[in-house]
Amino acid sequence: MWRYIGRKLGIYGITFVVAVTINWMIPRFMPGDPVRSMLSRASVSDPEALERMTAYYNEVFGLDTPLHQQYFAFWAGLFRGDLGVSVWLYPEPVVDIILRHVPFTLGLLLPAIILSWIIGNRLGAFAARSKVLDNTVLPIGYILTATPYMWLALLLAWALGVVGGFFPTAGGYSFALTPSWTWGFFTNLVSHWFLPFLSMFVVALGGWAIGMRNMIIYELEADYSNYLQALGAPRRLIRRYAFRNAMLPQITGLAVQLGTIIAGALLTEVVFNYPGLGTLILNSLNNNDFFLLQGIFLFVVVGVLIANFIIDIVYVLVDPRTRVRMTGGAS
Amino acid sequence: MTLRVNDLKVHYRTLRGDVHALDGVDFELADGEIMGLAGESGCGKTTLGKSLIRLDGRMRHVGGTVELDGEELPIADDRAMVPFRYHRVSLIPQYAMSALNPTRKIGRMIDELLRSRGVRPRKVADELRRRLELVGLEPDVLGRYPIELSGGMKQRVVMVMSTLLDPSLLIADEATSALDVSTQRSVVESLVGFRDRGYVKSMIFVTHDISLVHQMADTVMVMYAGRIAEKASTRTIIEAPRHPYTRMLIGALPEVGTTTSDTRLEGIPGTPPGLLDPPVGCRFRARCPLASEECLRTPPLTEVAPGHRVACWKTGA
Amino acid sequence: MTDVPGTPGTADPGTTGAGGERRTSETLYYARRNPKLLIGASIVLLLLGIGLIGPLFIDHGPNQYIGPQSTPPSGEYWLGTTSFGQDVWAQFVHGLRSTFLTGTLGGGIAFLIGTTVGFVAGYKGGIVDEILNMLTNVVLVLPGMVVLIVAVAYLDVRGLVVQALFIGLTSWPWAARAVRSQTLSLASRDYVDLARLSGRRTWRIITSELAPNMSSYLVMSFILLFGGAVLIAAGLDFIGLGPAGGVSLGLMLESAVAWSALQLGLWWWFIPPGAGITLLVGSMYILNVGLDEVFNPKLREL
Amino acid sequence: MRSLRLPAVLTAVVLVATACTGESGAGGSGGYPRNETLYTTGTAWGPPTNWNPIMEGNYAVGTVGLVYEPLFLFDPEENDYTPWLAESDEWPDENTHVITLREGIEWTDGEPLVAEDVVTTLELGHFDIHYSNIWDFVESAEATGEREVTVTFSEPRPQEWMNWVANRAIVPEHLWADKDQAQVNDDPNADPVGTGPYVYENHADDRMVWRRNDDWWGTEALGLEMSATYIVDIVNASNEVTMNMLGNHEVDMSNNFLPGIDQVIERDETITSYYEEPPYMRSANTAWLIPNHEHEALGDPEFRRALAHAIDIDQIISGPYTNLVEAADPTGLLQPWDDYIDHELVAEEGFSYDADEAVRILEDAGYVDEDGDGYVETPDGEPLSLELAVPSGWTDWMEAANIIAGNAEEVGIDVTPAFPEQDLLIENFRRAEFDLMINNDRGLSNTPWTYYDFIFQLPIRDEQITANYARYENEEAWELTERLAATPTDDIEGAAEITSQIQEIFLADLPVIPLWYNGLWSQSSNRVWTNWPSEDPDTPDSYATMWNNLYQLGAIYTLAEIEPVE
Amino acid sequence: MLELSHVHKVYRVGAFGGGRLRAVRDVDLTVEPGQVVSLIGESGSGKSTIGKMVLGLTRADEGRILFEGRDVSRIRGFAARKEYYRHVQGVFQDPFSSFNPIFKADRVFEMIRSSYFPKVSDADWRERVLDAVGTVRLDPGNVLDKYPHQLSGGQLQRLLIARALLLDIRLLVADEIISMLDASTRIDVLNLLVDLKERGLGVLFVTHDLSLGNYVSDRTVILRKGAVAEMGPTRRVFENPLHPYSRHLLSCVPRMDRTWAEVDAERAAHPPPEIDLPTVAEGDFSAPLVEVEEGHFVGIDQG
Repeated sequence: MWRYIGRKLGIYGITFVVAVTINWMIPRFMPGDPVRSMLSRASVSDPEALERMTAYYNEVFGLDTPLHQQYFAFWAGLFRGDLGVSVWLYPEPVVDIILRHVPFTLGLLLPAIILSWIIGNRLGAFAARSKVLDNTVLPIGYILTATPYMWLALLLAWALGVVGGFFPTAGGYSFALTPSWTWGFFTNLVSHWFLPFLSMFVVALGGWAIGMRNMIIYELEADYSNYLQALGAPRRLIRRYAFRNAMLPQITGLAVQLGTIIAGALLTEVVFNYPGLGTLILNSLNNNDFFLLQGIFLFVVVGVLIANFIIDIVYVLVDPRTRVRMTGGAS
Repeated sequence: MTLRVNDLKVHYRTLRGDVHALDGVDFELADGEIMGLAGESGCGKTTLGKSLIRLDGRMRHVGGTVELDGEELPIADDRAMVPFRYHRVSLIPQYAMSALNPTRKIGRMIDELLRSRGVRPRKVADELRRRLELVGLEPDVLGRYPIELSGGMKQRVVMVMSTLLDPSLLIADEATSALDVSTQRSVVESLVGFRDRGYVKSMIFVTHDISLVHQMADTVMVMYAGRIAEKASTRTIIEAPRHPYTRMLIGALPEVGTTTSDTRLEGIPGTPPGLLDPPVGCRFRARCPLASEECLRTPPLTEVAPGHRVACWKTGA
Repeated sequence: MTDVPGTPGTADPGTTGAGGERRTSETLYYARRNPKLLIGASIVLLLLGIGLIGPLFIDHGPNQYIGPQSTPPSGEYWLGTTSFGQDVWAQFVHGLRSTFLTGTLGGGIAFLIGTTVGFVAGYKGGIVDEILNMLTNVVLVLPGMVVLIVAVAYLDVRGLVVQALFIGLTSWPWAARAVRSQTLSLASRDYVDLARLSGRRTWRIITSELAPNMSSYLVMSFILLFGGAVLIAAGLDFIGLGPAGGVSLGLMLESAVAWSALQLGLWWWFIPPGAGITLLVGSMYILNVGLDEVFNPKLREL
Repeated sequence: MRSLRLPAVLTAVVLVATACTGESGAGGSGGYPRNETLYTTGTAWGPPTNWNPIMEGNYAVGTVGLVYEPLFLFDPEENDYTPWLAESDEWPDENTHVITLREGIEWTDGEPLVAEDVVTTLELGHFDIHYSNIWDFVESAEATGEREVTVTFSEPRPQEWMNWVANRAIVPEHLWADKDQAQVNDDPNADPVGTGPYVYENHADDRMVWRRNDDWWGTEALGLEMSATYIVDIVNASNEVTMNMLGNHEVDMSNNFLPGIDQVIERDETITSYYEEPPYMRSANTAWLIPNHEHEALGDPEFRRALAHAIDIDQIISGPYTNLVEAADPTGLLQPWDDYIDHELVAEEGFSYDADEAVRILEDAGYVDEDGDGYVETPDGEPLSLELAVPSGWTDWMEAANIIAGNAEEVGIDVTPAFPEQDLLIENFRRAEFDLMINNDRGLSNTPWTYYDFIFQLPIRDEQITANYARYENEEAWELTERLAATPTDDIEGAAEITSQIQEIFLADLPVIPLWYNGLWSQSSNRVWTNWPSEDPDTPDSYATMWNNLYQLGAIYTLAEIEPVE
Repeated sequence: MLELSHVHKVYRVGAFGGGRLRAVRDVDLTVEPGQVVSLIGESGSGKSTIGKMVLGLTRADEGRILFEGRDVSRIRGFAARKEYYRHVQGVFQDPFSSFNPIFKADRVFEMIRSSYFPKVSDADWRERVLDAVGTVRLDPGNVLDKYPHQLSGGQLQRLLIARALLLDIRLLVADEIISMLDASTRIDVLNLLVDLKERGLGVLFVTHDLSLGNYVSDRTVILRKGAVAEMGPTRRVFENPLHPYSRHLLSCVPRMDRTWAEVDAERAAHPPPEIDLPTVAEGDFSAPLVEVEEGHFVGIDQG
């Protein structure tokens, strides 16, 4: 068990190192002089800001020192929690800005992922019950997964927001409110959250439903299903077993799909101007704030790694097979 | 008489037409009888086993009847068969190693199965433990997952599980083929023990290994190309087989002790006919050294001696 | 479980040992009768045809102002015009073409990397496998879109090929995983050992023994990668990281949104690009299910 | 069905939550009352981070105008200065300006506004800040009375000086006098103390909220009462989000360029703009086509004239702009400066779209297509191909660039549109690394001098940071521009004489080519607030655009003139 | 000809290679030309691993495998390996898995040709193939130009033997080659091995079936948990099993001539003599053999 966790942590550690390295490499190995183009693109008018940024750059880039030293300097900055200062929102530190936006993205992502996963799985299992259901749920599921996140988001914003007027179409909460622990603020938050959530949820839902449908068909053909059928066990019991067993690969699927869903969240946020990381990415792009951009990148990577790790642990807890294999059981 | 099978015909649907997997099978199984069912691959022995408990999606009941304890089994009607399954007819599948739900503890799976079949698990709990001990398993296997057991242990769990409701008929389909020799022996002996203790009334033991049949079966039925070739008591089959196929089959078996330096055994030339469009007459004709004109007609399954039935024109010879 | 003689498909020796001519004809038999495959394939082919041939029948560039502004679909402008008077149909047709190109290129690159890594890892095993597997896991965990955004943001020139290249470089891992596990199971087949005993080199064993046996699987992987690449590209285009001055369905969507097509009710401007992507990718997925059912008897049962 | 129970429950929860929220969203629950709150957008391009009026370009829009106020406003319609913090002013001689402050003005911390405040504000210019250059011609500033400031000049530049007076906000001496350079330049001034009609209430990444200062001096002194208790200025989102919010009346006024808004204005009675029909908007600045005079052909006035004739500006206006903007006058001056335009001269020397004329000019000047590739070569026979750069992502300009390239192609000039990142473009044009570009860096102000300074400024440096990006060298024009700067602000006739001479040079040489007037984008919803400025004589005439520096041009009046809907 | 000495093979097992499984433990054995050696064991005895190691498909972790004096596990490089396969070939358990299902069965001949005899003319090659097919007693008309699924398991296995015969083969590793065949055909394939032996080939016959091993082989090696339990001339091993494991195995084999009960009774009546088995210390992975009678060895007791 510990060995397994250790090994997983090792892989994630390496991934983190790779991510940081990519982050470090991109500005260095892209054509052009990064410092000059970054600073000039940032159109920093304030000489003080320019100086601070140049100082920071010189420290993290240290382009006159040997590459390996530059690399370690980059890490050193990272461990101090120093991701630089935002160019766009000068003089705020990048970390502060990101932390302010993270709750919105998480608030969108977590429910969308978890609910779409649970409901998608149930839907998929439901679809596998009959040919008619299968032939309706399946194509719909495929169309849904094939829908570009932003397009669905646009259509929903248009239909339910602009035309229908049921939901607000932009922002994280009403412009009339200040965050507070009141019911009014909460419902307002929910009403702003709902459309972006819905569009992510719907697209992700299709994928899970399809995955579950395919898994469960394999499980229903498995030997234990046949055996139980031969012993006259009711469909219900067999289906329950198959569902549970088909859930397990879906947990791994969750880890694999994470990247795609995050991409979807970013696009969806942009459409709804939702104040999460996606909008922040777009803003940092538009303002050529590369510190911010790279900071967000690292944050997302760390988030994904943590999520993966949680999924791994959950998987171990849920699947007796891996658990047994890890505690070194018989056979 | 536990089981009476009359002219049973079961076809397999395939793209190119129906495969006549069982083409008129007639036999009876006495109370307490263990019948070995032997033959080459594709002879229909597994199909016969499945037909008696659950036809799979591609199988179609074409004709004939099956009676169990004097009651007709509605084998073509999947739903109507349900009450018979497990309670009256049970199965040890050839895939016993993977027959257990990998994510359920064994005890729980058994409980859930029992409950779904209308049996209160508590009522049979003691019996379950007793039988597990009988096959050499600690009762604590019930608290374990299948992956924690070895192949032989899983096999025995399935054996106990399948027979827990004392069925009249147990079908053991290649139940020991995947096991090592030593495990195979103890499993087979346990099966015989189950019959002796009355846990199962009668048993059909499907196998390709005639020497194994010899160790445990009371009678042997040899099938060839969807039909019965010969059925007799085990001793008769081993010592005085009448059908040329049976004879050649037994003759091709090397024994511990036979070596090439002593004798060179011979196989049976040729391959079994396809059953999509089976040949007329005796189906063994093409490979039979004794074949003649007469064999162009289908030989009936005739009783040449009490309890010894053969389908061959040449039995007299 | 199948190492017992006389067990599988007992009644019909013909269906055991799949292979050769009959398998091909059987596959065709099911293929011709699989509605998912047929519908999926015909939509994909139709779209491909439009993308390939369509532009030849349009004598103006997709971004040219050729007609009246903001007109709904008509006989002359099949999908209407944008608010500048560009022919939406012309944009759609050219966009489809470049969407296919992105998909093929991006999916193709990912496919090449993924299958190579998968084959080598699965076949070679040992330390090679460990390393490649770790590499795969690392890239798999990295959120591709975000990597792409960061990388593309630094690019001075944003072309379709570069975009496809980057997409390819980030989206291969799951394909590598899938191919690896397939290879692992195939590599234990005796004919692979036999090929080695026949003095075959590794790459020839991979290309002529392993790959042909999982061709259906490879085709399906490619389709999924294609779809993925199209969706990612559309996303990048949408947030303004698309190829500069190009035409693609994603860029169409971006410009429709930027020019308030939704608010102004110019549905003929924002529906076609989104629907085109959805239809293309969706029908590819459905085609994939069809293929799966054709190649995989277990799924046919239902 | 059991398996679908969960989704059903969740749907119900959301529906209930939504129902509670209701459509207004804001209702009750401690939010800003809708009918007392003005929602605006279109000014801020990023989260508010700073309220330091000295940090030009960084402070939250409204910091100057709503919180900090200038001495005078400039009224472009009347071409006149309106006393604001000042009560009156006087020019005893051309080198002395005496300004008297109003009585009874208080800073929001209760301190009175005094002459020292103005002096301190001016003296901050000794630090390295954006108006340090006034000390080039200001000699001294002294408090000659409690509310009297006397400024003396080393060199009279009244137009430039009044630009400062009518733009720069006064900061309180008692809080700012002790600040050092770093504090002045770097302090976000999170608790701004001003004199203005609004005070800081609150902010978040996507909004800036101002609250009315009920003790504002102007209520009494000017009879102006600010209508909205709160102003929520929403940080710019994308066009379609803004459009949606406007359509839903979630914002009352948008100062964005919204493509297709003309259709909305036509269709939706509750959405209005200044004009009822094209161009709907007033003009804010001129978009110029700027050629790089260091380029061989572009340095040739004839070639530029040909280019000017080749551009079919109507195509741009009716295309990407859907008639939301107007074609620029050949002089490029905005409508409020009509007095400074020599219309006779324009009628004679001005240019307009005429492709044939363009071809003729080209031919006469020796630009012909000898090699038959469809494009003209230089008189030396060198192939000629130009790149027209506009910032990436500025979609309207990108489309315009495409059109211009197409127009140029029709007369045989090879122009390729290019879309570099904005900052890259800036970096490049400062160093003369471009062929053609579109630029609108200068806008409406109190004097056309700002425009001519932009066009003719000399000398040419290695980097042209703020003016004369074209690198046009004409001593005579620059000298005239400097004379314009020295003309007293009330001598309009004298100024017009100078501008007429400038325009003669301009139209002959066309150092830059005026294209169209960018709109002073403003579209308002009449659902909650009404009486928005429009051409209708019954409505106010002030600007309904809250961009930086527009408060000082009178936009502040709009906030007092709008009325809540009953 | 083939000599294994102190060969070990350890696999990593478990979810992350945490455990160690000693699949082959200190195995010594030899195969001489014209000799069939049976390698008998239950599942997990390491018998197939030994076969694979001899064929160079798996590398031995310790010990040497000498073929005609050269160490197989030290063969490096593609050319050397190819040369090795000219003399040593294998046939595997599952005939259907040995043929690539999408190609015709005689492709296995073509592969030999393209690798080893690229210069041989078509006619000459056909001659050789027909010859080899004849040797394995197949009718060329029935088996050539067919897909694998069109042939029976017995035919396929014989084709594979024919394939090996095309080379200058000296040692054949027959890994469970008949366990998937029907009783009616397996004996014919088995007889072929005897034919090969008579041609002077060495055959390493891997099987789990004692009666089959007994039938064809000259020497028998009984493996248990990777180590040799008993080894000697076939007749001696079967008539006078010395290792308790061999005795147990033999008592469990289903026989036609007597039932298990009879076997047990017989054993009870004539208990075999106790043999002193070699022992090793805990943690010592060697597996010494003791020669009880000439050429007849017993190995360690593993419980």
